[in-house]
Amino acid sequence: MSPTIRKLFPYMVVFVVVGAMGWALSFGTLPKADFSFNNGTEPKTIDPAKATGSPEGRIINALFEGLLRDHPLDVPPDASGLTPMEPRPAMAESFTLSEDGRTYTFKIRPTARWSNGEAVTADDFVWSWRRFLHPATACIYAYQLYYLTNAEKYNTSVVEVGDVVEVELPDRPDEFQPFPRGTLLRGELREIIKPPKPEPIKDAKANAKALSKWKETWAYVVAVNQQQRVDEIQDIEPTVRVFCISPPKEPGKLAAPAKIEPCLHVLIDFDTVGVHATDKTTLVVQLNNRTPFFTNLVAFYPLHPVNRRCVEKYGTPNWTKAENLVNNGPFNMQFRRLRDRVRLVKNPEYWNAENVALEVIDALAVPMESTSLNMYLTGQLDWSTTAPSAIMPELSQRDDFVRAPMLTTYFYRVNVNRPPLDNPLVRKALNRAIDKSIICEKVTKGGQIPARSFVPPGLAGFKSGLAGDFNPEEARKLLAEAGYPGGRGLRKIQIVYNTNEGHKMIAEVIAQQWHEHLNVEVELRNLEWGVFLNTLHQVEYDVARSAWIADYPDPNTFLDMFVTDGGNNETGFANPKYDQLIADAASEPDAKKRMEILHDAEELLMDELPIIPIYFYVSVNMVSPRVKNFTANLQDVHPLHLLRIGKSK
Amino acid sequence: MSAGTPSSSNTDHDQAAQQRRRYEELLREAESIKGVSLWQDAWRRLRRNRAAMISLGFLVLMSVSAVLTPLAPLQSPMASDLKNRQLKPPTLAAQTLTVGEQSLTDALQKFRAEINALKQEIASAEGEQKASLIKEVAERERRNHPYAALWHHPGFITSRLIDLRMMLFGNYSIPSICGSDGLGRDVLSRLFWGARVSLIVGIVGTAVSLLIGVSYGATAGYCGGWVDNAMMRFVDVLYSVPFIFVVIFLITILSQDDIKREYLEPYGIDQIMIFYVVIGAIYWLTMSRVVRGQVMSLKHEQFVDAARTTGAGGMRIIFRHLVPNVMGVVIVYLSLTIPAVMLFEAFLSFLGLGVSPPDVSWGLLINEGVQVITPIRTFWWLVLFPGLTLTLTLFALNFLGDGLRDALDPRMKNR
Amino acid sequence: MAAFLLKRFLWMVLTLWIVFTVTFFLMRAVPGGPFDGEKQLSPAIKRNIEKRYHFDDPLAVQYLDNLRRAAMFDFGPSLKLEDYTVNEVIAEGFPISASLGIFAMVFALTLGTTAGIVSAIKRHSAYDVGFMILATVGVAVPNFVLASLAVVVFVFQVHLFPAAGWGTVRQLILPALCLGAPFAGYIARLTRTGMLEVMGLDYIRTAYAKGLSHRRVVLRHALKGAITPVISYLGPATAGILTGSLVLERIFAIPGMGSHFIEAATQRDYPLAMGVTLVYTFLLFFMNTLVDVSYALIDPRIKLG
Amino acid sequence: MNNSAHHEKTSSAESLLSVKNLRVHFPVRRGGWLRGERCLIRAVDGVSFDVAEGETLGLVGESGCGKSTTARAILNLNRATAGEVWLDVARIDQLSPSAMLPHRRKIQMIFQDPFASLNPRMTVGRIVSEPMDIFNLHSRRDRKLEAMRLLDLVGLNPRFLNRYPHEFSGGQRQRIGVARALAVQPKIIICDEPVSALDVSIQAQVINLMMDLQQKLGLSYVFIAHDLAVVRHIADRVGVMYLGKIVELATSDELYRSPQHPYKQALLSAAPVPDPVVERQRKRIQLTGEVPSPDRVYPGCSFADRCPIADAACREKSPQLEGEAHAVSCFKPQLLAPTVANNT
Repeated sequence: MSPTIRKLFPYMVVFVVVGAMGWALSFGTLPKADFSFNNGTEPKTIDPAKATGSPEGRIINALFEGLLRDHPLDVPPDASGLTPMEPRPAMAESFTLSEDGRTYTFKIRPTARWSNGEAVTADDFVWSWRRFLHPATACIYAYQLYYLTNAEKYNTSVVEVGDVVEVELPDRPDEFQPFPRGTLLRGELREIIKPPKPEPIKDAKANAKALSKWKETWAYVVAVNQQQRVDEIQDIEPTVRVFCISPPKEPGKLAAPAKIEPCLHVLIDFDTVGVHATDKTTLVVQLNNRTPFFTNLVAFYPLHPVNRRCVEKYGTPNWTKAENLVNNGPFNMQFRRLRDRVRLVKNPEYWNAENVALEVIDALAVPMESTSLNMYLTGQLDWSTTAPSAIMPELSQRDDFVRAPMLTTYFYRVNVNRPPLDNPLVRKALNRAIDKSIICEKVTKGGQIPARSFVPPGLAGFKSGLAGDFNPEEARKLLAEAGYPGGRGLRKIQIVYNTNEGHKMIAEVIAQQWHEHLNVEVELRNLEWGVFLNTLHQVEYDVARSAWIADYPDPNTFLDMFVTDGGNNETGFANPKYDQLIADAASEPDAKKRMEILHDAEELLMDELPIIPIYFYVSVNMVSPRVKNFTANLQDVHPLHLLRIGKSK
Repeated sequence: MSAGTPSSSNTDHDQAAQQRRRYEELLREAESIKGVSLWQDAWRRLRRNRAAMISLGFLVLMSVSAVLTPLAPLQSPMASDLKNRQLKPPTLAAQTLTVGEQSLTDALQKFRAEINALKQEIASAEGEQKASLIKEVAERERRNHPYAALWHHPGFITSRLIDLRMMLFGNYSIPSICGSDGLGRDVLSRLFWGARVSLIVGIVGTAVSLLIGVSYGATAGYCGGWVDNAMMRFVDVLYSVPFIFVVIFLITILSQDDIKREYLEPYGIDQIMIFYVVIGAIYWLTMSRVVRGQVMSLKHEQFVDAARTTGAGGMRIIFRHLVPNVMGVVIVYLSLTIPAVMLFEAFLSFLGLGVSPPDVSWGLLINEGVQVITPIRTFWWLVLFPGLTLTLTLFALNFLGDGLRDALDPRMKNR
Repeated sequence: MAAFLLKRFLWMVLTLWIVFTVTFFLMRAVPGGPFDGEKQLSPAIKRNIEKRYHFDDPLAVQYLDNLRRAAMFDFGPSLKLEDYTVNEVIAEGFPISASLGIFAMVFALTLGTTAGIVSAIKRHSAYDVGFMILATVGVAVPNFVLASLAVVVFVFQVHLFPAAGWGTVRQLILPALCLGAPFAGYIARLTRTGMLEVMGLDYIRTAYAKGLSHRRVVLRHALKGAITPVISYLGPATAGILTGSLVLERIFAIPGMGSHFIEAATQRDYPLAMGVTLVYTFLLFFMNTLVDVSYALIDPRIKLG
Repeated sequence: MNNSAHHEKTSSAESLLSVKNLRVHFPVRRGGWLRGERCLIRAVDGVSFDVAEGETLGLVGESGCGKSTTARAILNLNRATAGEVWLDVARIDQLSPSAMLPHRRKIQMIFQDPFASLNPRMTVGRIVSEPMDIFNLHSRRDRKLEAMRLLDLVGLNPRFLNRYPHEFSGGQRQRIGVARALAVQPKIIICDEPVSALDVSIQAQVINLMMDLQQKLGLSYVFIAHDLAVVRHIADRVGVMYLGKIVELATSDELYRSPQHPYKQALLSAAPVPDPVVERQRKRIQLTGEVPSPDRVYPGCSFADRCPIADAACREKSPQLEGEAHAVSCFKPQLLAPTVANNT
């Protein structure tokens, strides 16, 4: 090696180091925001259709706006510090509901604008909801719109002979982007030609996969009479054409009346789904049944509209980049730094911009509770959405500590297929041997409420069915009745939970209580998150820790989980009577009666106890005194555009 | 040898026998002349290093007390008292062992009386009833034993140690001089019981890594050429493959019910043992590199050639000649691996891949402690005591490692 | 040199490929998947999602497909940070981790070598004992304990630094110190041992005999010989400092890449986990090569081969 | 073995070890960073000799001339590139380690460095008895006795069976090395500069020990050294090596009395003579130039560059080792002979 390089070597090292320092410091020099808050974690996405969590919700609610928006009532908070929320007109200036409760007609606000200045129209909603429901968008929350007629069929690609269907040809401008779509053909489905069904496979997962592959080889015979490319709809002479998603290699194999053409999707025609724009400002929504909580759903962020031109121009996920984004909410996104912050600035095009007080907002992603608290205490944050539970008692003495009940339940799932837990008496005994109040008082310490029911309190008009309360004497009796006097003969029971200090402590306390009161041997098993979910979904546990957050403020969001083979049942619980009650409630037009049926359902659930409720969550917020208009509510939703900064005391 | 020598012509044979006797006598003498091996030499040097000896003493003391923990008059490491003793700072207030409302001795007495009564029944009972009674006694011994409320599945030996402790100290237990934790459990006792887990993790994990790393590294280094290249590339690959997946994969595979039933349980291998082995299986990489480097420089030594000329095979050369000669470096490296393994255990437990409560380890205790460091209020005893024990142990291991290196490195001899 | 680098490069490509393969199949063999959540998805919706990310293809097809794209440095979209591609995630996080790492390393090197040299020269003095105890503390105290305590002391007791965040010098110092502490301790000990060994050698005696000043002998001659073990330690350590910063990144809310190493794995974000794994592999290789080249630069006797 | 047809003995009936045209080449990379070229180091380049039962063959030459490599190749520690090695009636080069094993009972080696050739972590007893372990000689207990006998035989106190090598002096250690070589009762021992690392006084003791042992046990030796006097003392015949080749091979007396190859002559003339008068008077043959690198291929005599009497012919053609009793590879043997002969 030449001596020159050797001599230069130290200088090169110095150069690299100086360069790195320069780079590290180039991040500074940000002007301070008016208001900073900790959003918990990095939002997974700001695409309203695809988001599912509350950190995402806070950002999306600031950037976008739906037809309605949750707004606190102008009443003083109740005894528990809650201010009720109601969905109020937002993008829609008004709406009407038909007599049968199945048709909503929304009138779009004429002043509603996208951030690029264009008007928000009813078509924007139709298109957004269509994208939301389209299988290729693959939205987790798609079921939120299953209340619309034919929406579920559209989302799950179910078509029947006789349906009007839309067929998308594989000529998308960008084959990796579902929007803009390829040429759409419309017509009546005449026949479905199915190749022989594959032999059933033992493994359920593999079997489902084989079936879905098989479904892709179906050939659809369609009498096509309409064609659409971009926005022009043309009526054409009806012709019979045959489409298949993955056409067979040898075309002769299927006896088709015409040449088999490849296609991307065969879906029920979106025109049959219950959402239509009758004119630029009128949106008509058709529901399957009366759905009392539908206005809450409309205010929920998955149904917020997205800008079609923006999405189609930049594609997913690039349209969500700050420089491309077109939105319609009170704020615009100035920039976004991964795991650091999302900076929001006031949107001058927002219809209600004069009532938005904050100009610049920083939403930080600080995952650690203690770090968040530290930043709050040193003034780097004005609002911390969490606090460490160890010092809750100290924190709750402070004025800036805001806490309120939430529609969330912490509970233990019990695998009802595994003896001895298949015996309801055992489950009851286990429930009655847990001193839930001491868990709330001494472990969670944040003012959580001991739970005797699954549905949290606070839902207007609903009275919970209750499970037995803490009573060791009774618990022992129940266990003896079940055939295990003094716990004898009972095998070891395992509690699984995912990694979290809180879950661990609760499990330890419950394990000790069960041992102390019932002489039950308990084994705790801490599982890594992915493994835990797998265990839960496969129902391969004895007792598993869980929590459920309400999707909408109605008991149904809790209770319909436990219908037989329900997706989130995961306990093996199956009770025809219970299924019947849930079905009855869904079709019951009278609100009061419906609540009574749901009460009966919960009563039954609390008698069978496939789950043991432990406590109801509270939301915990640390809010700087200089922040005004911060109201506590059941949903833990705090619209940023309502907040203002006042003089601190 | 004054015995009459048979006057035979076979003098050769005779001479040989005589010689043999002479050597046998010499051999007895030779047994008494023990050479000073390099190990003994090193030990002599190590003994002169005060810091290393103090460290060694500390570690031995720590290990002994971990082993004998059940014997110590400590409080229960798992019985929590949320109502009265949650997050209490260190105190000298006396504490006794209780089960529910009773003291442990009373509970034990009562329990034994019950069992004895049952046993008498057994004596008088017959047939089916007798069988069921025997079963009942066995189950009560396991389930209703007062120890079960205070200690997590004490095994036979642990139970006997606790018996001994009860005889020695009765219900007395050391006050909570290290405070109590979030569930009202005695921190001191948890530290002692945690030492058992942490030290076993350190030792078993390191031993596994030693076993794999040394054989692998020595083989690669000795074979050289493409074998070495391939083996070392494999290590490179393992360095990079995310260990989380490896850990989860190994743990899941080994905890599958059928595998557990067939291969593990018959040999008494339980969850935590799997965990130890998995840690070792992750930590052998650097060890194998260190050993390989040493072996590469040693394998051209003449004594290896000498072994080859006498016909020693690869295995013999690796394990009889090379490995003993790299052990010096390996031992020094071990003193660095043990702390790393202990910290790794803490990290895995933090991720939920480690020990499950009520088993406890120092790593878990420190994690609990760190979570309550806040500017509003700090439960300092939850950080200080676990942190101090872990740090002191690592400290001792480091000093011992330094001392060992000096002692084992012949070049340091003259300085 | 070119031949050496080329050979190294080919090895790296091979290693990357094997790491890719092992990681790919290992990830999928582990229970749990990216679309599992506390709320179970309906089978139809789950199928939509799996189709969107081509998870319904046979594993071999997915493997070849991913391999083909990875070969063109395209790791695809992140499954959990849906607005980002893996490349973007790495591009945003890596420079931050890298500069934090370099800061920590510079700190560790400066402090470590200085302490090591001083201890070696003044052997058995109070300095020596003090520095070595400090170094041992640096190695022995887990850095997350150190960080938590440092925050309480330097943020709340003495108002020296902000609590967390990234972007200014003041925000950088505390995390860099905590991150570098164990490395500093280790380097100090390595330097000390190396120096002690070198100081007894003939060429140092010759240098003194030539009449060179003490300072010149130590810095010019002895250090050069003693630094080799430090350099061989630096390679893997620098690669490791990026992944080892996970806990510190969380405590100090630093948007670096360290967290992804664990989070991508625990959330089963396969593409992201693959991306960071390959980046790490590359770094490790790069660093080791750099170390070998540095050897040759520092010590003319060493030939690259 | 497929070459069993060639199993007939091809050299003189009494030869125990027969080396034919042995070559050991090492491939190396040489040259700059960018254009490294592969080339061969011809460490041993066509060496042939025979050793008869009970005979000692000396091999002398400068360091780097390939003596040790020859020894290692004979014992299969390095692979021979070409050539044959016959031991008794079997060809032993190219054998796999396991196939070689039985032959190792007949041929053993003593190493140069008594400090490096004994495993420092083993007791003397184990070092000496290890070969017996490998060949499963004697019973387990008898191995110890046998080890003691061997220690006795080489003049060490057998009581020190459990001591470690570092507790012994250099000469004692070399005796341990000899004992180890004897453990399997070999017929021939290759001695690779066994005394060069020892003090002169100790050298004589060890040499005498080896000669005693040869007498007692009827051993053959291949004795490698760079010290001419030592070789002359112990060897029956002596081969002179230069650059991987034997350039002269004759009985010890013959060779020292009338060396024929200019190299050997130069070597002998370089050795000091004890008589100061003679020493002052005698003329020396000065060799000029460096030892050429063994990676080059020379068309002519490899010694030509340094040879005081070389001419153009020497540089064109390579001489062969010729002659029965006194073989020499030189076109002009004995030209310088008188100068040296006068001195002896």
